Amino acid sequence: MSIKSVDERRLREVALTPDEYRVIVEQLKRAPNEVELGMLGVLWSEHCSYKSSKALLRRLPSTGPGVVQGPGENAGAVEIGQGWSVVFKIESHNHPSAIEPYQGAATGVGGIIRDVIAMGARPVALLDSLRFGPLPESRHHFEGVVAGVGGYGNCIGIPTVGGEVFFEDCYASNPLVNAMCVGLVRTDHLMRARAEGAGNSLMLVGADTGRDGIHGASFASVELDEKRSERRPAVQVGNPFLEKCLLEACMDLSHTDAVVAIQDLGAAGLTSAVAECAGRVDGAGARIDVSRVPRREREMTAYDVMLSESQERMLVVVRRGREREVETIFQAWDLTSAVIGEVTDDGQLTVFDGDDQVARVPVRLLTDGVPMRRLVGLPPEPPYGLEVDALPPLADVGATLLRLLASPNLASRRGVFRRYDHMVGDSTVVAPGGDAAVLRVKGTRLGIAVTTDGNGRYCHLDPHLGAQLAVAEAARNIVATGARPLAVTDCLNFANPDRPEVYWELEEAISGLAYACRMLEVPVVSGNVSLYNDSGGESGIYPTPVVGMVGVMDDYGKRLGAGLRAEGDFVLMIGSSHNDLGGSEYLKVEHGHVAGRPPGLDLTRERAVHRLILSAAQSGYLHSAHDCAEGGMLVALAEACLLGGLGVRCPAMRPEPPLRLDAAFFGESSSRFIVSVPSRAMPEMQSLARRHNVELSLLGLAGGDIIEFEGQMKVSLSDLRTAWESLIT
Amino acid sequence: MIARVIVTPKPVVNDPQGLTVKQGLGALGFTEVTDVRVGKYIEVKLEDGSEHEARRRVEEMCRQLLANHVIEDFHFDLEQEHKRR
Amino acid sequence: MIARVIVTPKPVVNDPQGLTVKQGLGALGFTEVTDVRVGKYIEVKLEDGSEHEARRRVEEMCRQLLANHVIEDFHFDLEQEHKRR
Amino acid sequence: MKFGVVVFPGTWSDRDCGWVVDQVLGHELTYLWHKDTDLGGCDCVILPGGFAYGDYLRTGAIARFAPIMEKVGEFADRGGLVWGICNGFQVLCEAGLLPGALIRNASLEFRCEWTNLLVERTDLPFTAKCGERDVLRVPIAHGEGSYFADPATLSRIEQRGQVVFRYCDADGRVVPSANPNGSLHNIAGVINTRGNVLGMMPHPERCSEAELGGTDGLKLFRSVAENAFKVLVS
Ligand SMILES: Nc1ncnc2c1ncn2[C@@H]1O[C@H](COP(=O)(O)OP(=O)(O)O)[C@@H](O)[C@H]1O
Ligand SMILES: [Mg+2]
Repeated sequence: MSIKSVDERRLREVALTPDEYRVIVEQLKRAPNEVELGMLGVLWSEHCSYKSSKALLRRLPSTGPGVVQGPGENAGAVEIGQGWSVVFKIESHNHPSAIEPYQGAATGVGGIIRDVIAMGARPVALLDSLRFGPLPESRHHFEGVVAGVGGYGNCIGIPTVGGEVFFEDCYASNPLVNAMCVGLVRTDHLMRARAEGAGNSLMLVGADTGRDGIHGASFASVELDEKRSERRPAVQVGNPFLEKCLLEACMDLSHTDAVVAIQDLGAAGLTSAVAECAGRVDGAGARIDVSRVPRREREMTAYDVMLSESQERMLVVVRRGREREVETIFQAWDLTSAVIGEVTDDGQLTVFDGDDQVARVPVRLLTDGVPMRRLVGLPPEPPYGLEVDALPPLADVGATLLRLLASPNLASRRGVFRRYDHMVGDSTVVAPGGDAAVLRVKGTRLGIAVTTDGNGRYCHLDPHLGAQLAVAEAARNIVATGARPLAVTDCLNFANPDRPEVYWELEEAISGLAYACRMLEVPVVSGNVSLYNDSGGESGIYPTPVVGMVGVMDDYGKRLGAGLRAEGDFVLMIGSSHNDLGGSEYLKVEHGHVAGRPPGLDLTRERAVHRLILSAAQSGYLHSAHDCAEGGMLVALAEACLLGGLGVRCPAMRPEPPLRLDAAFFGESSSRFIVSVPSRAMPEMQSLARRHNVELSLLGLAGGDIIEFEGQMKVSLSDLRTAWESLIT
Repeated sequence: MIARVIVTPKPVVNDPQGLTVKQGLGALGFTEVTDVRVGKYIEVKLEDGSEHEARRRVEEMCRQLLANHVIEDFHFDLEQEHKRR
Repeated sequence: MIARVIVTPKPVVNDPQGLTVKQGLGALGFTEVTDVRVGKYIEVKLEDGSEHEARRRVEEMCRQLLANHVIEDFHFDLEQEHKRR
Repeated sequence: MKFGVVVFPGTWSDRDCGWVVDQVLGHELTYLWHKDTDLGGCDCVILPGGFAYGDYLRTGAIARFAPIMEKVGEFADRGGLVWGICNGFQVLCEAGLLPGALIRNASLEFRCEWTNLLVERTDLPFTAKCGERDVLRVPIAHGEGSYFADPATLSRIEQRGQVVFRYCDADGRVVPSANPNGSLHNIAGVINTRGNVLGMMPHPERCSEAELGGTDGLKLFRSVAENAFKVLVS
């Protein structure tokens, strides 16, 4: 059988290369038929197979003391104590959101929720990490995505408690929409999507199947081209109401022992759900009959049904003979369920359409057969350097602060998160607006802190360091609430890896993530890769690894907020500042450059600072804590004031050379926090800092309604607030 | 001049709202209902002018703002003066 | 049989959506637009039967479910077979 | 005192309300499934927040026809306490148990944030524990919470004192800037003429514990728990 027997156009349609086709023919010892070709095409797509990135992902640490489920399942799981585990994962929905912002974002949220449900966990929180081109041009995308995230999350009743929004030129044609879901489960109820037990039934539950998003997965793996419109039917309309019913029914289900496993249907629909479930069990196979799949549309072919990406569906592996029980549970929620096949032990995925066999492919060929792509990485020309000494000195501190606070990347996100129900569930004990959000675990004193972070600009300037900084920043956000960083989920958003400089960025970023996660002892338990974010013939997005992190605290009564709390408190800076202006928001906003090296990072020092903050929080010395991130110390200080509704009065800032004044105020040095301490706790705080060998300096005293650095700046909170809330329309 | 624009989900696109309304009608005893699709109705009043020109403009409005051509179809009527059917 | 139901906000009810659409159209240069109201369009397919009976039933559906008389008006057309305008 | 919390498909504040009744107040709790046809002997029925039936078509439009609603209507007619919160308020208006309707927020956006409520009636079983013209801090979370009634209805409910809560500023001033959704007369909650059916858009169950940012909502739950008899004997 030669390659000539298949039309090259057809191969392109299913996104397979001639080489891959050759492997298929070799393995099957025959040419695949149409249905088989379609099935292999989607599962061998980058999106499903990770053929360009899998080798690199192995570098990430994925084990640790608390890890009960690492990568490989629908979501990762980590024990948090008292019999509870937290389950979480992040996923991209970049390409669909580029085409239809509302529905793309909405179905992204719907998809990640199902991953958590499949683990038997109840979803308790959502986060959204977003990147757009600059405003105002990107307003349509920005508004649509935010409305879509809210539209789904608000309706289904899971609080959206965190995320990020960045605006940068490189995302103009390639907006990024990453959604993260966090769930809770009793550790002994954790489920795994394994098709165990030949003879057990496969049931499809939830929405009817339509011709939605056929080839969506392969579509996510190619560059968006000019002919977008031809692929437009790939956009799907989500039904959060149906998913809410599905969620509750699955929760009811996970309390029975009639069920062996639950698997969500995501990209590549039924094909991937069945193959993945079977693929997780040695020797397992499945036999399904597409004529038993409930349809939304008439005249659907076996091909359509196998590749449909209709939302809000789940595959349930049911113990033989217990199908009725499952049906009853779904009926109670007015949901359809249908037995569509059974688990076998022949290692084959066999598909029937009524009496006709329409496909038979070894499960292993589907899930692990794709040849890994060996790409080459070549470092690009290093981004032009930054002559810090050539920068003009800081002219007007107050005016600069106002401009920074009003800049789209630093302005308050209240206009975003007030459109999200972030309170439903009665568990949000630290609301969005500060650093990480904190949710209590009802019935215990445990609190979990959640955040997403990633700075594409840093990664563009130095992907290895930038990725480390993302992990460190996420950890800092967790620590700022008084929680211990626990584990990570990551979403790797990159341009076309076939370009050597992009592949190099990917390699570097993954190494950086791996290194930082090892050093901070936060294993990566789940994640997602989104490549080919470079439509429109531009150079593509900055390398943008996004880190989702979860932390835990034993007593949420000791949680900290970012805002100042009491008049007269000492406002301190923890950590030390350097001339870290490279890649800073200050450099971009005030000088129009994206240049230089990102802030240096010493992860041993970073850890020492975390230990200090956590032990001070534990001892009750702190009234608030906020990390210094984009915008540097003065922006962090202003945020702490605005969030707390309290000003601060400081002596003039006199940095010791070679530290520059602009860097002291607006540099983005790592490993720093702004904390407030009641005066009585100051001596203890100071000795604690000495013990941890961490620099502590007094910035000023909390109180009043202005921020003042004597003789250098004096701005009222209300002026600052007006600037900060500029994004709210 | 008044344009009555009707925007409907494309036939192949999932219409959760229509589905739910259909079930709702069924539950109320309207079992003769075989399908429901829910769309938008937009009444646009325009300064008077030529019908030909108005048609062109409204078509343009639909394309640019009123309908989301990724998932929706539209059509419209024009009427010279406002009278309710 | 197909019923095309149009539900519109009563004139006394604020229609912020209509206002926003109007502003949006204005911003896009459609300055000839003097007013916009946004309502719903609901297409209900029915098993075939007498038109008289269908009219009665659809009227009933509107009263009971499809429109809320506190805030909305409705009217509808019936058509024997499905043909798109 | 036994509370019944109604669960429609798409309801999500059921567990939050249940949590307050059960864990915070320590009163008896039962969940009422939308397909149920009795109220399980409860003394107060809560219709909680959510998107019943996705809020498709109109908020509360389909939910009002659920089998349980017939019983809720009968219960209300007998003087039983019915408390609609957020989506529950929308359902009660659709069902005609309360006057008016809730339409899209003027901003056209969903809003989740804290609001201040001026309490205008303290003679009700729902508000007996509030002081005269108390200002309560209670969060909202809705996209369609703008209260509307035609002019005649509006003046009637104002005359009869059926407005229980109004959005106000922190000092209790009922001003437009304190109105989060464009409600007529800043209305956040209304009662029926008999005084036993309350609808409100804000979420008292989200502010019944200090760790959630406030406890003003608990005043309302306490009021019901301790004053239900007032209505039942009337
Ligand atoms: N897209 C979003 N959705 C929800 N919350 C968001 C979003 N973007 C930002 N936030 C919230 O706003 C606050 C500030 O965000 P950000 O400046 O990115 O914080 P940080 O720099 O501490 O990571 C955080 O609480 C964050 O979770
Ligand atoms: Mg932070």
